[in-house]
Amino acid sequence: MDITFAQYAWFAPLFPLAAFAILTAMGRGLGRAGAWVATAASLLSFLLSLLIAIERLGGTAEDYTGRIEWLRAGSIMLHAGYEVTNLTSLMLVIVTFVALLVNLYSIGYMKDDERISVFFGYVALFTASMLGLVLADNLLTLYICWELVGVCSFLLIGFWFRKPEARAAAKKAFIVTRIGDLGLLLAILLLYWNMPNHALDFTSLYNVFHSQSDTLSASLTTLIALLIFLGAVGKSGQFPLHVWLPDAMEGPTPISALIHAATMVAAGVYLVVRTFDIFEASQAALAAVAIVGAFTAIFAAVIGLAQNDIKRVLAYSTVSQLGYMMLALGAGSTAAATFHLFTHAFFKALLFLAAGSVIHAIHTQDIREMGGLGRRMKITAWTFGIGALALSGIPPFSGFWSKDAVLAAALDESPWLFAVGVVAAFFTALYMARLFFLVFFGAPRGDAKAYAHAKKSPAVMTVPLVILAVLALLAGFVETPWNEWLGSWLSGEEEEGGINGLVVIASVGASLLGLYLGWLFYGRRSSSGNPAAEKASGLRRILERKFYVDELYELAFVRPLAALGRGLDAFDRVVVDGAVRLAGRSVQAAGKLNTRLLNGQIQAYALCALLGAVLLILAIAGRRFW
Amino acid sequence: MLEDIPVLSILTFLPLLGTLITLLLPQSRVRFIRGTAIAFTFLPLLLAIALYVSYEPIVGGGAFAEKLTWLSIPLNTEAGLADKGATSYRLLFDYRMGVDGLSLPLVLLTGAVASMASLASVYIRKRWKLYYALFLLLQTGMYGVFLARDLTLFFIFFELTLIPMFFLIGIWGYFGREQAANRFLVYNGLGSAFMLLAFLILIATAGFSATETASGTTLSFSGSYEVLLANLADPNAAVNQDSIMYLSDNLKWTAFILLVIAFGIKLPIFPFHTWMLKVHAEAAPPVVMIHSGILLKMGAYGLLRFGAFLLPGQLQSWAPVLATLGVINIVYGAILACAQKEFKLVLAYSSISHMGIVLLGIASLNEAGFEGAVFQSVSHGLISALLFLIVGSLHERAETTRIDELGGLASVVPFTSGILLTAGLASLGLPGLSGFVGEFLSFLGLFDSYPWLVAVGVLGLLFAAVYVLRSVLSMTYGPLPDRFAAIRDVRFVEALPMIALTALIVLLGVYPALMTDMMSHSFDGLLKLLQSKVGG
Amino acid sequence: MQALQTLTWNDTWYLAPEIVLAAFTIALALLDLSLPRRIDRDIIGWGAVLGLVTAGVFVGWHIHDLGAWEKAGESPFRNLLDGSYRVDDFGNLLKLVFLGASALIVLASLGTVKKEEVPIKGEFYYLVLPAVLGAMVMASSGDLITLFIGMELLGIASYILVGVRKSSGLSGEAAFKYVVTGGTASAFVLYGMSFLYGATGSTRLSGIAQSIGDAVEGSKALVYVAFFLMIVGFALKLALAPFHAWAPDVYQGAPTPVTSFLGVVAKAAAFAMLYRLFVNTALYAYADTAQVREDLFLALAVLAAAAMIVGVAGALRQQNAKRLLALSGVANAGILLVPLTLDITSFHSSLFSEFIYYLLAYVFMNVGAFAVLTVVSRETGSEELSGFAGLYHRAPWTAAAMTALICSLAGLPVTGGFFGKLFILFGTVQTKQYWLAAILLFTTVVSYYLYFSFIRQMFMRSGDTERQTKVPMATGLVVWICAIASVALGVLPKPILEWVDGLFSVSLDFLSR
Amino acid sequence: MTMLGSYLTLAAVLFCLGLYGVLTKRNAIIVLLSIELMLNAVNLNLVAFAKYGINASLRGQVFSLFTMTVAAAEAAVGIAVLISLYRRRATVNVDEYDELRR
Repeated sequence: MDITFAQYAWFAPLFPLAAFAILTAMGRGLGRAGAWVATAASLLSFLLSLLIAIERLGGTAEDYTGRIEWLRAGSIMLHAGYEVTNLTSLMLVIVTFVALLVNLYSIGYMKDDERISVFFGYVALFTASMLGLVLADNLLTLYICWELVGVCSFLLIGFWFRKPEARAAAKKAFIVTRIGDLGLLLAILLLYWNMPNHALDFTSLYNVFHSQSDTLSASLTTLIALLIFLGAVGKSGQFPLHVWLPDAMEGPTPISALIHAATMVAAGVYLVVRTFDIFEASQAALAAVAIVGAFTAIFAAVIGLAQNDIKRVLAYSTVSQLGYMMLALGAGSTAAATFHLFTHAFFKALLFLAAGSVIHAIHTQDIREMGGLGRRMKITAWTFGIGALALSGIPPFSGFWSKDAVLAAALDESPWLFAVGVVAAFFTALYMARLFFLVFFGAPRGDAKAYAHAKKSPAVMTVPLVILAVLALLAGFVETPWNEWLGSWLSGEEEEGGINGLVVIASVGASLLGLYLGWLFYGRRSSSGNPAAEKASGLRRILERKFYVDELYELAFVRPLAALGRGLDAFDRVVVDGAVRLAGRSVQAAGKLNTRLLNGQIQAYALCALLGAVLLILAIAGRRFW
Repeated sequence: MLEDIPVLSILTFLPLLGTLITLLLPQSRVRFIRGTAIAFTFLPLLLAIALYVSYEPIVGGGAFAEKLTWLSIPLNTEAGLADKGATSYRLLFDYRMGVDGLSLPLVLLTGAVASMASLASVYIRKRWKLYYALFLLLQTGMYGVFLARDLTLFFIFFELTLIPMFFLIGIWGYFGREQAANRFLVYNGLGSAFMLLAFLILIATAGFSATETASGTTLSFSGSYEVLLANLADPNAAVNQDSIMYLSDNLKWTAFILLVIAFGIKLPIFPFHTWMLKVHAEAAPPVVMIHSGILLKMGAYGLLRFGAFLLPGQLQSWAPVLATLGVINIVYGAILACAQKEFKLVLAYSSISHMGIVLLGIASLNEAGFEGAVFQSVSHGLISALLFLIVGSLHERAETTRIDELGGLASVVPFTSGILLTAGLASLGLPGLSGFVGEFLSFLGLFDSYPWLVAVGVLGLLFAAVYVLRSVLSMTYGPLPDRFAAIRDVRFVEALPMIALTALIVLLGVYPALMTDMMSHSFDGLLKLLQSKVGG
Repeated sequence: MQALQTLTWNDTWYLAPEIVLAAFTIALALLDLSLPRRIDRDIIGWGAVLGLVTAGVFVGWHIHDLGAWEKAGESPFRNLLDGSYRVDDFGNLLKLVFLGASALIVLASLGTVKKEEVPIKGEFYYLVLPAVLGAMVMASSGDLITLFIGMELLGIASYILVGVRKSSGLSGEAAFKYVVTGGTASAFVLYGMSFLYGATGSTRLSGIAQSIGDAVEGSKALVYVAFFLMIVGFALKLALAPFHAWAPDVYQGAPTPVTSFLGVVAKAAAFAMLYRLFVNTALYAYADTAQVREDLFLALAVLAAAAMIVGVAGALRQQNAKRLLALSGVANAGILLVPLTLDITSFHSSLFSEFIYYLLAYVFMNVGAFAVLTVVSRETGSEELSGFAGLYHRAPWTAAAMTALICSLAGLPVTGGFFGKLFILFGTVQTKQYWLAAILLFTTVVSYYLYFSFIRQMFMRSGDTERQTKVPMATGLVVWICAIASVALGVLPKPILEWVDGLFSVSLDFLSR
Repeated sequence: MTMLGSYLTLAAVLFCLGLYGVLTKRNAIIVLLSIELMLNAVNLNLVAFAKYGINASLRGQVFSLFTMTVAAAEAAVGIAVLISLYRRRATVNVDEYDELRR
């Protein structure tokens, strides 16, 4: 099949970039028209992505690579390039699709904000960078876009800059993810000097690592893999760098949907998938990925149980689901991870947008102040419910299929990982049930006036919800145990299907149990709040404080660093600058001494001169004997 | 066309002409004076751009070279040389100018930053005539430093930057300006003393050459960079022979360490950095733009041009030391920047941190590192110029730049805040902006030989994120104190340089080949020397 | 025994500059006495300038003649009185410096010396002439006796000049201190000379040169004693540290033009004598004297270093501009001494070029700075540094000129001070005296701070008054001559050095035959 | 001890006495006289060398004549300066001549 669209893939990021440029240049003058510019750009990108994906659906298209020389320093050549493979085309579609929907949604959601054009500019820049990240054909280009998406995330988290919380969250997001970024940077440096021909592109990585040739020693490979994984940990909010992601919910909700649920946070997973050849060459690295993923999955799910902010619950859910993806990767299944990424993008975006719809209606994020909204906002409630079911892994919603794939992969690797996954699934269902029932069922608990004013969201917001709900329902069918289309399309190999009864029963059972318990606690007697939690208040406090991870970091890193800063500052002032001043003063003091000697007494002068002469002669003469 | 005229000299001395014209204008015609000054600042920039366009990177560099015998000082031959047939014995200080891939980026940087600073000089509120005269004089010095190809000429230009700078700091600065000016003078004077001693040692040994002509032997000491380079590389030259001109290893080391200290003060290398804190904090914004944007780079340039090219063996042995110093600079500066409450001091320490990266690049001894060092110099020049431009703008409006006093400025000065954020992001090495490229190349270069140092140095990037965000966000984000509610955003004259500098930063970040292509082949000779040292 | 050579009529031609000065002195003295009181004594000052210029013309003529003779193959110097007095390029060049500097000083003082301060203005003007005459004799002597006479002529005339402000107690005190120091210094020099005579049996420099080798062999101690005593004497005269303490007092007490004269001409003359004594006695010529030479020159180098350090350090806290310049003079004397202490090797024998170039630069910067100081102190009535405050506003052009002079003093490019120092530094590096180079450089750096205190005052402080400072024409002229010359020397040192190199010859002018 | 040695010793003693006087005496006139003493030591030296030196000649004696003359002139100027100063300060105590300082 001819390649027609793939070679123009680089236009995909260019559209939103142009939109960003226009929005930035025109500034606020553009007003709400800017929103449409950005939306149009994302539509164009989506269409192009769709064409590229369709072109590749046949499965026969060659991978297409295009690159330019980005920088040359003598013998060192660094390229910027893009590559179109099945995986990238899939990611292109996901990203552009969610971006398009979020753009649409935001037109409604942000319409009253005076900085709406700035918002859309940022979103456009984000879309561009994310597409660049997806398309990148080498690690350096990927890294550049990787950082850019981080910055956009930072900008959007801090979009409501007047709020001190938003400021703190933005800062935290940037700095914490940067820790991971530096790992990735070091990995790139290591690869650069150790790869043959200093190649950084994925094709060469595949060739070197896949062939099991001993170009790089085992320990080096492990080190590189772990450093790359560090990058992924930071971006994808894995333990122990997960702390930024829940705080990032200070940003506008569409952003949470786009960046902190569907696309950017998944970039970590995508990175590991793209460099999976390196991981496969190192068992230790894979094990680390699996363990971190599994731990994060259950850890975040547990925390999610006790959060009262609707978006924070979803954020912890995201962390937990990303942990699932990592778990799948650690278990060696890129297909399961990608699949879960794919479905998660839809249902989590859906959940966030629906939550946004709620927040938009009653202007609070605290679920304790909600309740009974199902009656006022039918579409929102229904779509949210679909998303929740998908997330909980109830068949036939998409989440079921992908979670199933992940758990199956985990079972292949180790029963322990599987067990952790199942328990996490239970908690997932539990907190989603809690969330759903507390928000949409029961009697309104919060401000009655706000409840009365709560109205249906406009069509521009609900249409995306519906579209996403449909996808959340259906997207799972691209890869079922009977038809492993996605996996084979991605890997280019036919994969053997097969259903594992244990996995299905365990996961569905756990999820149903979770939902039931959730209904038991929150659905049936919703008016009285959350009685179950009251019983275990000690545990609850720990959960509400998120296992005191933030406090621990404050104690372990932030304060010592601040103390070190103050200490060094004092050192700089007292010792370094002090030495300078001392030198200056001593010269001045010498001058003063000299001045003091000039007391006006001519005879003292003469005596001084005579002493000098004697000393001089002694020195010159003494030199001969010395 | 450019080859036919002494373009480098015109470039260098145009601002001087501007100085003279400015001095002749009546004091009261402020607008006229300002216009003249700005014109004479932009003209060299245009020339520099023309130079860039027509510059062809060739092996060896030295394009557009100009050479005039300036001083040919006769030395007495009676104590024996006359008997040995020397017909002429001279000390030559030539007027030599040249440009290569190492100096051209810095010349362009000078043009860009100086032009923007000239526009930013709207912040100057008194004694315009003297200000602009000195400002232009300073430019001549800076261009000269980057273009001179004779050690003495270089030194003269180097010192020529000192005097106007002393005035500019001392007259138009803030409260502690005089102390800052004194510090500047004594510290930099000290640096130039070290440098001159090293230069003289080199001239008196490696600068010696004897040429046989029909009329007899001509002996000469020359400060010419090319002559020194050729002599040092030539095993048969007197400097490498057992003669009175022999440059022993001890002497080489002396010269090298002197140069490191001399340029280290300028750069500045820890612990010689305290002087520049004062300058950053006390001088007027356009002056700091020049200072932080260009003058610090003279240290990097000198270290490369003279430390590396003339004494590669020493550089090679000392690479670990330099790399360690660089890492210390990076981390030390970054941590201290995190602890500051005054934004200007944050920027000052951040400069220290960034200049550490330049050191890393130099210590890496490969092309990536060298180009990274130059790139980082240029990029930091642009970024810090931009940041200080913003500092000036904010200081004019809010009358403070303390980060614990400011807050929420993005509501009242959104444009400035946006630029500030961009500059901050560039400063913390965000890809897509110029700061990243220099850092990446330097780290890349050094990683080959000292991966562990890079691993530590990378921490600096993390701290960079901390201090940039901490200061920028607490100034622009958050609630707005009432007393700043009436502040208005920038005027056009301020916005123009801000936009221009931002555009340059983005341009270099997106397509660094614009600059790296210029530098190709400039380091070939040095690399060859370094390699031969490894082989032999 | 050779026949006694007496003065001939022929010799008067060679002595023309000296005779002119003597004649002008007498004539002006008589004129001063005969003129009625009401007539301004500036006319005597103009007369003095005329005398100095006339003498200078004759010196120039001699230089030209000597050059012509050299071309013609004759010896390019003349010995008068059997070598007691030499007319050679060394002497002539220095004489030009003396005369030029004195002319500038007198010119600068015209119109700035207040009648209330110096009631005997005429005397002040015509006493400069014998002082210069003494300096010229020192530069031209070929004999210890004439050297001594010249030294005393200069000394005695300047004692009076220092005390010429009769009404001021300070002036008298300065004069007394100068007399005591000068007398003691003379005694030391003379005592040393007597031993030198004793060791070699000759007072003629050429004679000493011939027999110094034997003398060292015979009684090394005597030679050592002789030279060290002379070194002490000269160190006192030159105010090298730690023999410098008198200088600030005397400089402060003396009228500013006289201070300028002491700082420039008297110092240069002492240097001339040092060169004559240390180089002409041919310590270089013999292997036997190598050790003596090494020791002596090391002693001088140490003195030079000490002078540079102490001069600069001492001036740091100085608030009085004159004392500051006096201490700067101490440091500069150290610098001027450096070339003399350097080895003469086959690759380095340009010590005289180095010396005279820096001397020239020093003359201009010092005379110029003192001229500005005269203007300022006349305006503000104070010789403190703070008198310079706000000078930029009161007299921008003078402030600009002063800046150039300060740059030259500080050794910043592109000025004569810079190039002179550079040239000297190159000499030290060539002879591998790195420690001396380092001290020179670092004291220079510290001196930036020192000299820039003038600039701080002029540009960064505001003065008590905004009134425009009136600069007398003659003084302004001198200031500008000095400033322009200071810059010109830095930009184009070549012509002068070419000229000096063409004229001067180590073997013919330095080493007596 | 040879004659020369004796004379030189005597001169040295004289010189040191003079120097001592210059350094310690409070009376300005005595200080000036002490300088004369030092110059006289020189004269003694010169004459001794002229008579007993290695290359005995008249030169030393001629030199000493000049020295004496000049010393006289110097002393005269010195005293004149001192008198002028005395008129202002009404003291000849050297210690009190310290208005010029610092």
